[in-house]
Amino acid sequence: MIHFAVQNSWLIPLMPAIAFAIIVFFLRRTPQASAFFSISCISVSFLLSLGVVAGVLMDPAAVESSVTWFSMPGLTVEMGTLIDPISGMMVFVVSLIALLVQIYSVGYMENDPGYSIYFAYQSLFAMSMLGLVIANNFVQMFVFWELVGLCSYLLIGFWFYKISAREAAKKAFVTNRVGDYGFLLGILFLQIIFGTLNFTDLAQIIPTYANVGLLTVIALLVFTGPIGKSGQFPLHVWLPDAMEGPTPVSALIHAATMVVAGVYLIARAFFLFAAVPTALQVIAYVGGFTALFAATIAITQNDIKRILAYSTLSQLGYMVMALGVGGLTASMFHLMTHAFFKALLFLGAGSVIHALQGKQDIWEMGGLARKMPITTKTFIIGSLALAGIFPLAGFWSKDEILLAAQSNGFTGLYLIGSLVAFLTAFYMFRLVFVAFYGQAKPNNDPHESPAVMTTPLIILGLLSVVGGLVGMPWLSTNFGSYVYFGEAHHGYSLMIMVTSTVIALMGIYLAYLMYYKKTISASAIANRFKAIYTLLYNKYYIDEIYQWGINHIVDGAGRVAYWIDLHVVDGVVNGLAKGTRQSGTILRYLQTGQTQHYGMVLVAAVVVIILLLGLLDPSLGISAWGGGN
Amino acid sequence: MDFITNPGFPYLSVILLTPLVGALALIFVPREEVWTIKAIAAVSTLVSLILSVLIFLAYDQTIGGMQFKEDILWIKDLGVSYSLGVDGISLPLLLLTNLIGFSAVYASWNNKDRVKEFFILLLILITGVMGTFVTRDLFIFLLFYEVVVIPIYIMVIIWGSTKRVTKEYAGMKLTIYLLIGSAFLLAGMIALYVNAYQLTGVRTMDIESLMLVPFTEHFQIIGFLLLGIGFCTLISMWPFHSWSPDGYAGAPTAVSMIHAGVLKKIGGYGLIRIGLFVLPAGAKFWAPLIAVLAVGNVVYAAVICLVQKDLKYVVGYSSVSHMGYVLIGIAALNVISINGAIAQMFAHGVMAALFFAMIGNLYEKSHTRNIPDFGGLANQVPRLAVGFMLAGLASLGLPGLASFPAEFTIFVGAFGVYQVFTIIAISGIIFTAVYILRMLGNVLFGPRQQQWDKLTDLKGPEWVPLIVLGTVLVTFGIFPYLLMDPINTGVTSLFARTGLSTVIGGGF
Amino acid sequence: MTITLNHYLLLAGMLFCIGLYGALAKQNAISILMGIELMLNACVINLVAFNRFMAPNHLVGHAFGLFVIALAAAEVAVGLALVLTVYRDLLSVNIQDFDWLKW
Amino acid sequence: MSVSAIVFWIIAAVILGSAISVVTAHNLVHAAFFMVLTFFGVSGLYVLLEADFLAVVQILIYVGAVAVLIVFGVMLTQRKEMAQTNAFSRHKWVAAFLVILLQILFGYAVTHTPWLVVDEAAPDTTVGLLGEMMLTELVIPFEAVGILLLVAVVGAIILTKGARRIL
Repeated sequence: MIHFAVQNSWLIPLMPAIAFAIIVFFLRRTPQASAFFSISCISVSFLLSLGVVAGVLMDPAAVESSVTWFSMPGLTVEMGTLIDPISGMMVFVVSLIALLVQIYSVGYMENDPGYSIYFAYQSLFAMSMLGLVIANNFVQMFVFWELVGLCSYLLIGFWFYKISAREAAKKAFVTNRVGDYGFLLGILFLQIIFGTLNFTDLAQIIPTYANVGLLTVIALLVFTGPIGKSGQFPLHVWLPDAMEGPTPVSALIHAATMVVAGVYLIARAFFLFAAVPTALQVIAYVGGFTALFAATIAITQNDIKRILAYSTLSQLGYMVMALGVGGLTASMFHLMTHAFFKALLFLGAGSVIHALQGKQDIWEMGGLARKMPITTKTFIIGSLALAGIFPLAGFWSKDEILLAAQSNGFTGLYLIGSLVAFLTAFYMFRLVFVAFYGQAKPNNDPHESPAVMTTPLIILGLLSVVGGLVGMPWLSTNFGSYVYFGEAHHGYSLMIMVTSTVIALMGIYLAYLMYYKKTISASAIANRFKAIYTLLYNKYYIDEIYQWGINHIVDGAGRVAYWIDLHVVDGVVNGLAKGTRQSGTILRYLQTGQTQHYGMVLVAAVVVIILLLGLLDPSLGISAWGGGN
Repeated sequence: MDFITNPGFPYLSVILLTPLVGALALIFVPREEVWTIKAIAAVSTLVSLILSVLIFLAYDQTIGGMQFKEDILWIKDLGVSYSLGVDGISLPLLLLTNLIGFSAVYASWNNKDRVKEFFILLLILITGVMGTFVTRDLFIFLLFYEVVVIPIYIMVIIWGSTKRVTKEYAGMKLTIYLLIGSAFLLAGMIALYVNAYQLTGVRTMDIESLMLVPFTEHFQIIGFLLLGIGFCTLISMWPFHSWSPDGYAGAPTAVSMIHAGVLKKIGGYGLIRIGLFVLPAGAKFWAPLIAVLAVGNVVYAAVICLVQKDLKYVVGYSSVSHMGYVLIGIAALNVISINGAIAQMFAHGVMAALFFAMIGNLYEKSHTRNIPDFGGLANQVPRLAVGFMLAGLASLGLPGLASFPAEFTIFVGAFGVYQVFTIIAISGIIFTAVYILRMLGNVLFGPRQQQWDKLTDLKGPEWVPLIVLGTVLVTFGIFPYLLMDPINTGVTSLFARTGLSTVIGGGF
Repeated sequence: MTITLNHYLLLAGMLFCIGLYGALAKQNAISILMGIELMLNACVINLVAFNRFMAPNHLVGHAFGLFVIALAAAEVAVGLALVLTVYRDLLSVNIQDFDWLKW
Repeated sequence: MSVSAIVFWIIAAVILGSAISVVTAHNLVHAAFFMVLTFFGVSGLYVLLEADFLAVVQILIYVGAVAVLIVFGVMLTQRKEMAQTNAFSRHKWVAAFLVILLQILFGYAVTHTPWLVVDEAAPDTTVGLLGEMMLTELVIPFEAVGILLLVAVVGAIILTKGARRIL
């Protein structure tokens, strides 16, 4: 079974693909059947992925297989599978979360007219994401990379009759495309220079390649893909808007799996980045900046999903930063734990939104703790995990990141990371205190969600508690023994552990004072720092700047080009036509209507032709006419 | 597949002439028998389609080269013969023509105006386009090309639609552009013919024989210029592109489909088979210029798409933009890029035809193509929306649909030769995403609008274009080797014969 | 001095040129017709002379001479009819008044 | 100088003189008569060339039919003083230049071409031979000429009478 799963890992993405096809073609009118079928298929994938994980744990050596997708002299594009600890971990996380989210969706999407097609999209997404993580080469990665982007587009715009959803979906796709542009260029460079896009082959060749400058360019180009997909600054703008989609979608795609594809890509291609320290530094600072940037925005937002979205951005920044400072293990570890608790938080938020018939503003909530005990408990577990409180999952992984930053000499980033930890704890508990413990609103009638929704919450809650233990530094064989680049190393620093926990607790305490006890007035602080508050509340006006750029620069270029097309290019064409007509108007006066003029022209022409033929070219000349035969 | 490789049976002639026979049969059908007329048109295109699919499958890739050859000497003194044959380059385009021809018949199913004449002209048009792809003779090539132009003019003038420009203007522009192009072609071909005669003493119009003639470099440069202007006009290279959006906007659905889908590809096909392989030195001389203009095509047309309000103009300019990729692939002059260019022609043909079929269907029912008039159509016409989405996603090069492998191959091929141009050209994928998604979003998504509740969704025969073309897009997207392998056999063997270097020149 | 083919040909050429001059330089439509008759006669002289000097026993030249004469008769009939028709409308036979074919 | 040569020169003088007079005469009727004289001269030339049937036909058709038709034409169109009816148009000098140029070219061509002249006697009578030829070898042109004449007749009638009044 384990051997079978490892050898035939292509079946893992295939199952949801079958589900997608069957639902689209046969089960569109039977919602229950499509949900059942979709969940069955993803369950099979999950079981197979368990087999894969077991196989990897037994033998961490990479297992690769591939078929040719198309080929020609000088270019061979393959589709294949590469199973090693990193992809094994990803397969497990993705199929697990996908399974839980699909189960949750049965309850959440109840009575939605697009129920069947929702599950079709979910299956398509699962297929694409699983295909992405087991990819053994860049093209396959790119193919599924784009496909998850498509699924994201479709699912953000799932309620397409909402203008906001439509715009958000478009924004997500286009922003990602900008990143993909760079990614594609990077792939092309690799193909041209090395003639292969296979990860294993490239890992062999690249360290021996001498032109570091070019390699840096390539690495940065490839990095633009993750900037788009994982919402790093400056292409982060799509992720908060993506919350227009159904909440389970946000949990699955925009928190736990798709957005970490960028991080995963960097990890997968770490051999490329490891060869160019400059690129790694850029990555580290971009990640660190994004983490801080998003966290500062999160503290002023009021929409429950947007807070979580900015939190996701911030955590993604964390992971990217971890990669940048060389902590591949830390990054992947955080990726996994983050998937657990962020999915949990989103599903919890979904449960709240479901209970409140679509309200998302945290100030319209309040007093949910008594009405929705399971949701509240799991949500708090998730928040604590995110804040990094011992011994929950987030604590271990965040600690690893901070340790990596500090021990590799990035003190600045270490400080930023600590600050972000503080902010994270603060905004999460701001959310918790306001939404769950605040004044209950009279016109709300919340009630606990059905079991089909709470069960995934409980499972994820458990994972958020214990999921981090696999990475405990004191274990002799832990997460880092499998997932690493170069050499595995085990180390820990009690100082960092203690400080980060203290910082997180401070954040929670501050939130407690401001939003539970209300001993510190939040609005007073907001008024005191009006300018900063407005800036943060409006997300640094990045969206407005981009919108202005699109409206004026891009569309402006379009208008200019169209003007040129109509008046210059077509102007020349129509001008030629007009010129032809006008020259006709003038030249027609040569037609005098006088037969004798025509006759004289005719005779003159005869004379000229005789002269030309007979005198200028003697070989065709008059003398040759003779004889008759 | 043994039965089809029977060498005696003239498959290509049957494929080529079945629509023509259909057209002749239609002459004798009374004009009131609308159903019979449509049935005859559908059956004759279906026969061609089935046969061309069989040929596509039966083509022996291990042997490669021209297969299913037929030769009948026609004009002995000029060396013209009715010689047919397909290789890896023309095979996909033949299939494409028949796919689109068949779909076009169904896309015109609701046509009520002069049905008989319409289908007669349509069938002649399909024959003409097909003829250019299956012939091995330069003269016959030009003959079929000229056959194409006239039906198009008549169809645009009679069945076209007047929006920004009148249909008369559109038809005239289209026709005159095509004729100017063909005038250059004629000049170039005569030059080729005469020069080959002077060099070898044999009068021949056979393309493969002409490939072996040792033209001087000087002549090649001039000859390629003439042919290049002709073909590049046809493929709508900047600045010879302005016929394309106006023409498509004015033309009836079926003509737009065939025109954008296949006719344009005659330009690329000719550029490769005649321009590139007969006059390699000329191609090498002019390639950088083509590359520059191709980049212009891609970016310029894509940017223009952003501000278009008419659905057909968006797709019209978008096809100009996509042809830029084909051109840059051709200009890069290596096996990979040319494989990609041909695959892109195929993929774009299917996608553009699907787009026009869907737009035509929508226009027929709503009588407008103005994007701001629409909104939320996915509420009322979900099947039509699926068609739009499929075409749109193919247009922006989504993996899993046929255009991705093609574009990727072009990029790989071109990138080694023209780094900067290719980098600029690839930025087209961003603009494409913007305008396609903007269009799809504004038309299909958003709040339900009461005024469109009366629209009926695709049903009955209207399904056919979506099913046929959609299936092709998905099949060749998931299994690109089905398309890439035959193309590769054709291109590689031709490269081997002309002695062009097959490797991509590394700039590093 | 014997009369050779060249003499006939030169004579016919001169007659032709005189007729042509009449056709090109006269105002009156009828005199143009006369010029054309002279040109046709010159042609027939050529035909007959060639026949006489180059193939005396095969009378194709004569036969074509006859055809030309028949043609000339037809031409003059139709030509005069045209002139008369135009004359009825314009009350003129001045060829310079017949300019309906101008722009 | 043989007799035939003398006759040739005389006839040539008559033809050219009268032809020039056709063009230069001021009176259209005089021009028509000079044309008749030219036709007679040409007929004489045919006799010299031993084309007896053609000589007769020339007189019959040209003098008998064409010239008469033309005179009728003159009578039907010229109702005023006849003295200045045959004027030149404005561009007579251009025409003269062109015609002289053409004549020079003719002369050059004629004199510089080595004609393949055979020295054979002509048949005594040509009528029989011509008749046979017309009905065998040249039957199709012959019929065509017949049709042409018919068409010309119908055309002339329609032109002069007007189509509507006839049909």
